[in-house]
Amino acid sequence: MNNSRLNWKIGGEAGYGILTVGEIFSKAFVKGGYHVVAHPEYPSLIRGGHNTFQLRIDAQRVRAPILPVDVLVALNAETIVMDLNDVVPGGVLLYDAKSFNVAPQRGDIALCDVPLTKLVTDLHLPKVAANVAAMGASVALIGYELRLLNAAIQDVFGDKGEKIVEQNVIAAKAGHDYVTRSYPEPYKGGLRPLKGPNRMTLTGNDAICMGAFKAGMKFIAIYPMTPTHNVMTYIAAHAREYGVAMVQPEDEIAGINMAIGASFAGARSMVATSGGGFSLMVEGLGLAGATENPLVVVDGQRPGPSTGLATRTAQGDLRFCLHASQGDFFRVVIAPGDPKECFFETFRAFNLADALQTPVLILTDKHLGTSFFTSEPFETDGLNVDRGLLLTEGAVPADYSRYEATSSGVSARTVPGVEGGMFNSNSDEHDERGYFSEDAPVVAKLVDKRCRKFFTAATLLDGIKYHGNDSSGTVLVGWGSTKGAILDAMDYLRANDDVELGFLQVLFMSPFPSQLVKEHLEGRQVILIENNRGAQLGSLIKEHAQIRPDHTILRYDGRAFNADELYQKIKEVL
Amino acid sequence: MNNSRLNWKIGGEAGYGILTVGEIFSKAFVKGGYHVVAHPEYPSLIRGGHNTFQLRIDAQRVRAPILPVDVLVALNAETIVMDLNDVVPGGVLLYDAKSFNVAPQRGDIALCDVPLTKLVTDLHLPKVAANVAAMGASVALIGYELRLLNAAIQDVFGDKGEKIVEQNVIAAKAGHDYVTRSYPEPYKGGLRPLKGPNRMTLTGNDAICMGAFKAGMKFIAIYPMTPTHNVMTYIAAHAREYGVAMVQPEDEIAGINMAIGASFAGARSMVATSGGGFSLMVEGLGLAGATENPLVVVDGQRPGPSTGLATRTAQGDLRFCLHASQGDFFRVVIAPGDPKECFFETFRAFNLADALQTPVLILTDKHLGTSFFTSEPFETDGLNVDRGLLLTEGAVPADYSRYEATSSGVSARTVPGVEGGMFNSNSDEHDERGYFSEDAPVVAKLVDKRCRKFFTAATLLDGIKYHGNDSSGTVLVGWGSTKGAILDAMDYLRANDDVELGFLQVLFMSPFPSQLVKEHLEGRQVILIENNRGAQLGSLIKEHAQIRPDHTILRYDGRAFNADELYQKIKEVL
Amino acid sequence: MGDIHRYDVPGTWPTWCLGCGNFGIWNAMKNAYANMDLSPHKTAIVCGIGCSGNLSYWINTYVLHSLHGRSIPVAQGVKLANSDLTVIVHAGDGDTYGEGLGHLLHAARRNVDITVFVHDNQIYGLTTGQPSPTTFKGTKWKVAPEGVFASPVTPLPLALIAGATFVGRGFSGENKHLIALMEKAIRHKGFSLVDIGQPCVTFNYVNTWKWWNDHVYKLDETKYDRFDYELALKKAQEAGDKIPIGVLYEAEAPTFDDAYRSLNAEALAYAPINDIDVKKLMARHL
Amino acid sequence: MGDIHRYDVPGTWPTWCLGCGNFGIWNAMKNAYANMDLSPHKTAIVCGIGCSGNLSYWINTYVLHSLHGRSIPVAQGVKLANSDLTVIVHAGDGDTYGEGLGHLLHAARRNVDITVFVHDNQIYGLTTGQPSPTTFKGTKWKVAPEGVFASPVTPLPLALIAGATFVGRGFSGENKHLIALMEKAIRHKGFSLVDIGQPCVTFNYVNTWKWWNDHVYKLDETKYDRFDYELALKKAQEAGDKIPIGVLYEAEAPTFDDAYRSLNAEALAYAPINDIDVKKLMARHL
Ligand SMILES: Cc1ncc(C[n+]2csc(CCOP(=O)(O)OP(=O)(O)O)c2C)c(N)n1
Ligand SMILES: Cc1ncc(C[n+]2csc(CCOP(=O)(O)OP(=O)(O)O)c2C)c(N)n1
Ligand code: SF4
Ligand code: SF4
Ligand SMILES: [Mg+2]
Ligand SMILES: [Mg+2]
Repeated sequence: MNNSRLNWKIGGEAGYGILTVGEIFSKAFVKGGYHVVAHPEYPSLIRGGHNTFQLRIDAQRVRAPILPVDVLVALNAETIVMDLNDVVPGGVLLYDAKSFNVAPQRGDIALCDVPLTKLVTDLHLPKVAANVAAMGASVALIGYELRLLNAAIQDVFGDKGEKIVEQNVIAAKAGHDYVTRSYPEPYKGGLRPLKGPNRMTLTGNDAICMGAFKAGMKFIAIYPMTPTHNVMTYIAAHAREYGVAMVQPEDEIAGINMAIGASFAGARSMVATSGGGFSLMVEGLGLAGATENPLVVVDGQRPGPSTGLATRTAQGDLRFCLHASQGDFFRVVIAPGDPKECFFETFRAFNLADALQTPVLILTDKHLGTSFFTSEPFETDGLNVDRGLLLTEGAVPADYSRYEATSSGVSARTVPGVEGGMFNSNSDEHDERGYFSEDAPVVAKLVDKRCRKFFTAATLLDGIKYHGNDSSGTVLVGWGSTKGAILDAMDYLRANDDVELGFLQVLFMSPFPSQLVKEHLEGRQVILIENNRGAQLGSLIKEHAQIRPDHTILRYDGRAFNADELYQKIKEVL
Repeated sequence: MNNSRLNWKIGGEAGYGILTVGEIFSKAFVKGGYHVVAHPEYPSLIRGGHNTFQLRIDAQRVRAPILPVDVLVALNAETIVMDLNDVVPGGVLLYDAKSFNVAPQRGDIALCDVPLTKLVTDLHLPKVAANVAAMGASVALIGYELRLLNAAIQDVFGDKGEKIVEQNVIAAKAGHDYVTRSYPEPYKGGLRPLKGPNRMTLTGNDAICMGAFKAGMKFIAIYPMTPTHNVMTYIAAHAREYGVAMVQPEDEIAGINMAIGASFAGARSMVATSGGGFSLMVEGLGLAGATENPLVVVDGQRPGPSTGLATRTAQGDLRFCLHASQGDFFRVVIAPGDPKECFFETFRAFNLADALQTPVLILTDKHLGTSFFTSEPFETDGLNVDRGLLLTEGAVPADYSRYEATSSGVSARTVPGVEGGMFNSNSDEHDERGYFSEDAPVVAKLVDKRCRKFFTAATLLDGIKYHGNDSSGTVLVGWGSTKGAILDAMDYLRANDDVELGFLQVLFMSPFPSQLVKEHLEGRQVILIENNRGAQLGSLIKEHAQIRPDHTILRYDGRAFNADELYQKIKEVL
Repeated sequence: MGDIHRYDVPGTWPTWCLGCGNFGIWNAMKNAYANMDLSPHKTAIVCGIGCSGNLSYWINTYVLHSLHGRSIPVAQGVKLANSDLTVIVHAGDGDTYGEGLGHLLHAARRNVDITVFVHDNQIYGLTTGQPSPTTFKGTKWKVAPEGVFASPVTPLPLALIAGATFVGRGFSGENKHLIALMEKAIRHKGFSLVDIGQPCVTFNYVNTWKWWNDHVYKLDETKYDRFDYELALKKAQEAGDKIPIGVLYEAEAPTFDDAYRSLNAEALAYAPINDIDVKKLMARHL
Repeated sequence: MGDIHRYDVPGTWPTWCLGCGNFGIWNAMKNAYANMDLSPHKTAIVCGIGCSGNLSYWINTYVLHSLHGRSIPVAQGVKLANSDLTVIVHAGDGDTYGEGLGHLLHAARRNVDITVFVHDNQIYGLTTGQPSPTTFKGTKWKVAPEGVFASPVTPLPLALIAGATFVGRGFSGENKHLIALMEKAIRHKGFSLVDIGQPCVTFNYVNTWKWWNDHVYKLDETKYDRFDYELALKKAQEAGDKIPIGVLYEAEAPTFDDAYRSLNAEALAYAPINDIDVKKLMARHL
């Protein structure tokens, strides 16, 4: 009998390419028709810290990590110390016993000793190639096919030239052949390639970048900050191809203000940062709101307060994003839950920013932004760019008023260069033409105009997604990156306990879908699941839908929920 | 029969000392035993704009402005154009008919034409002295006593030398004598000095400064921003006397970070700003929260979003202050409602900052911060400085851990200079000693530690004040500077309609007094009153007490509520 | 030479104090625009918050009235998105040398083709008279009764060190000179900083009209070599009794916006975005 | 000379990459402290966020591990509140010359008596290798595949123009020289900036150990007049082939903190606050 799933983890010192190894290994299984969820964990240190990459492989769709692991690959002693307990009884530790002097203290697992370093140095390959040898060894141990690993190596190292690819292929083979010889029995009968559709392996941040390119983003300012540093790398790699200006500003304040300038000048524009950088953007956010310049802002959350845990995950910025900056004005806040939503919602974010002429925030986090998931290619055919009320040359009416107090709250915009469309995009309170005004009725009128966008937005959007059983007595509620763990936990409940729950995913935090949330939650047992301490979505539900969750499952130690852990926690309160 | 109240307003061009005139005139009546409420209105322009100063004088305690006015003093034509409709039928316009060519279009009021400019220029006084002549004229018109005006002139101009005082006294006399001769009948029989206690005339910001001095604030960083510019002036005037370092930093970011440094070093420290400047302080706020350094932050609200209306009033920053900065951490947010509360709550803010080792925000606004009110001198005898768990030299235990996870969430602090107390005041997540840590259980423990301060704080505070009828079926609810208008409106209801309402004033927005709010509001008709568009306190009540206000009275045109207007609005919904 | 009234905003007049140095800057600016026949709709002004920034209300063009201290980043964004525009900043000394000093120097080192006019009244005008970064050391003010403790920022040498390719100083009272200077600054391709002496008659009792008139002198264009960096750095440091006005420095250098412009044939703002293909991106993830 | 182990944090060892220039700075710093016999508890280090800032974990003293770019304001606050302390900043080039450039120059013009050590690796280390403000123009990086478009910030001349009273440059690889330089900088009364060449062996492929060794030369203390401002400004601008290390400039000037200290006999942090009388303030409002 073949196996149809496997949980694999590799650990080693920082700086030894664990992330690249993980990416290659993920691709090798996606190429073989599997779904994967893969996430790196590493401290905010360049070297010396303990880095791991964990990969869940399954023939069925899976969306979140789980524990325990079947196979642990230890590239250093620390991995044995820290991660050995994560191995399932009957699982395997793959390690190079001679390389480090910590003896694995588990009698209930198999030991697969492979002289990784020797294998590669004997072949005159650099020592770091031991990582790749470990992948080859893993492939053999799992009974998978080496050619798929080689194909993944080609994909990831192709840009670096044939020589590099070749060396890595040799290293992989060395590991593979050693295990085939020494441990001929594959773990649990082996994992064979499946006939599956072609799927992508990508992170949430990759998908955001693709969505932005598709939407015609032309300007992006990013000051480096984990976990959006990979947005920078991705955009940079494709900036020329897509004709996009990416600027690394001197600070986040400059970044958002540049983006507002670019938007005012007519380019779709964006910034991406994390909480600390977003803190610095708060004044600019208000500027965009007051002047009604479209803008897309990505906040990749990580644990706060303050610098906190730079390379870990959290959902602690929700309320902050909803209320950042002085005075009342409307903003859109979207929380995608997987790469597909990252792509489509980012695309939509640009349309909404133009349609509503106000900032649109996309809330992600380290887990969603930097973990790898599988996804079918995105269907882009129906996606239409809509720039909203944007007047072009010749279309400007004679009595043009930029800030006309329309019933939708949105008024027609011009951009510099358009004849007859001149106006003052004014951060001071102003009249309908943009000229400053302190007249009480005018002030109230313009405040109302801008706030009416809330209702206009609400008509454009549903704001929620409902998954699973429509009529279950208990409903789970969550947002953003916990979506994967929640859906997987529901799969466990269905499979193991024959319990079919419902899950209300809140996608839009502003405009908050109060009515829909109320309808879905009222009269049911509500279990709130969040990756923060403040139960921030819970507070929104209390505020807008007058409903108190019956149970709250929170995790706030910098880690994402494991699907199996969440499953257990849900069972405890059911 | 004497009159016991009067509503007086003066209008003129900016830059002609309307504010000083208003201050003098207010003092003249406080010296005569009256209560006053006086507020300036002016646009965000240095000159050329229309400035007014409105003064409500009453033998009874009054707390908010009202309309209409009894006496309007027009120093320029614009005042006649803009403010004449504010005069009550039977009221008086005092003006210099020859100075400007706008004819007052009201048949139902008395005209008191005084050649103000001629009077002062004939006496070889500078033209601006016409303002003071107008005050003298007003005193005569009202039938008040010139000596009290002279005493007020002495108070305000005393610092500038005897000559200035004398000139102003002469100008006042000229106006006074002219009116006594030409219009011998005082308006409504005249307003005579009363025998009342000695009261102070002061703004909310003055009271905040006094509270800070009393609390031993030693460091304050302020970047100029209306409406806290007068905090700067006040502190500067007394910095030497109280041994306080006031720094004008290069920007608000530097300001809050300097204050955090000063606090870390052991000085009680503070920053004051408005919404735009506070936006820039958001990252620093999180730093104080994460490192647990005490800090007092004053946000003087003005209408947003963005630059908005620099010199007008609003209560639009409540939610922003509650949620500013990434991640979950506890802060205190206090909203005083009158100068007395400004004083005592600022004093308490410093004690709370030390007791809880976290930022304490004081929310005021332009109306409370810059209008003049009367108040009995503050009773300071019972006020004790409490620096909380601050370890001094010799008291540091051998195994000292700065961030010990105590049950209160507060742990003992040392400051540089104290032997054996060294620690890392760390914005990175850390263990109990302050050393960085990414260990999951340690992270959760420290997050919990900091968040426990919420409960500790809640036990220290009531968080609300209840005014008026305990058992009325209808209860008003509000916060901050609307307190005055609400209490005055209740007086009107009592006097005119024999209706005795209750008023729940929410003083602490964090920790929010959920239980008390619930107890006071449940089962009653709730009327929410706020000076913003978003009904932000309303949203807190919905979130924390699950109660939806039955009626909402909001004003968001940059002006404070008039007591009479609010009275009418309450009657409409009763 | 174009019509100066093209730049009028009908029915408005500046609210500055009578005698304020901003009037001279406003007048010079409209004249410089007219001389260059700039199309109002192809010009964008970005201004900060202050008496200075209020100028944007009385000039008929595209304007972004931004934030205190942030006009230079905004202006860079405008220029990068549409390099066909003439982009000009009007901001105060508090704005540019206090809150925004970092932005100024970073824009200079990028050599973005924008022109920054600083209304340098050596005071915070709109907030009623606090010392600014260019206020002289030792002078006393209501909020600094002990006198200002810090040395003033010297913007021109800082900008030169940072890499600005056009550096000049003007004076509101030398209007004709200022018009010509503004024209040159706008025409210069690259980052231009012009610091303009602007008496604040209401709050600055030190740097009055008389003070300025007593201190400024014009650089002799026929003798002064504005392409000499060493000389410029020296001249820019001249303070004390005599303060030079005119173009202190000019150099040719590649601009940041041109580097980006090379990515696209047309300005970014005009690039078609209706049907962008991301299938090739997706293919890389298969 | 004190004991260098006073400054150890038991049971810890830096997590920097093997061969990182930060080790040399860390070592020099502990030696300088020991030479001066600084009391750990009377010293406060404020650091930014970056590989550089992590140094604060491995030195036993009072530390405020602050924000990226904000260590200089924090340090000024510490010094103003307690001028009895020795206050030292350790921060990166991104930190000090990017996010925090304005703060650096404003602190310099105030001449606050703090010492700023910049670990200048010409790269953003902790965020894995983006160009920093001191990265050379034209060099290519993963996030700048077309090459860096802007000229680098030149911190030393900027600091000199701004009014810093002590300006120096060191190199992690010249450890003895660096120890002496650090001592001088700390002893100097007034604002000191020391830019320290610090190879980042993991990300900066341009400014390697070899590059630094090939480029630096020591100023000859016996000949170079460090009190000559003109000369210092020239030396500070030297880039290209030869980069001077040592004290470039030193001057005596009143400090900002002394001006404030004059308000109080004792440091603000020690002023008694138990029974402050505000009745006299209230009386003014009667
Ligand atoms: C972030 C922020 N801080 C403070 C202010 C308040 N503010 C408005 S104008 C101004 C000073 C203006 O001085 P300057 O830039 O020199 O311009 P001027 O009025 O002198 O022309 C300040 C501090 C603000 N609008 N925004
Ligand atoms: C406001 C903010 N923006 C961005 C970051 C992310 N960040 C952390 S370290 C760093 C760069 C560090 O570069 P540098 O200052 O040169 O220090 P190095 O690591 O090279 O020593 C950045 C951008 C942050 N922590 N805070
Ligand atoms: S305050 Fe000064 S700068 Fe502002 S308008 Fe008046 S004179 Fe001009
Ligand atoms: S990344 Fe560079 S600066 Fe950071 S520790 Fe490694 S070598 Fe040092
Ligand atoms: Mg100014
Ligand atoms: Mg660096």
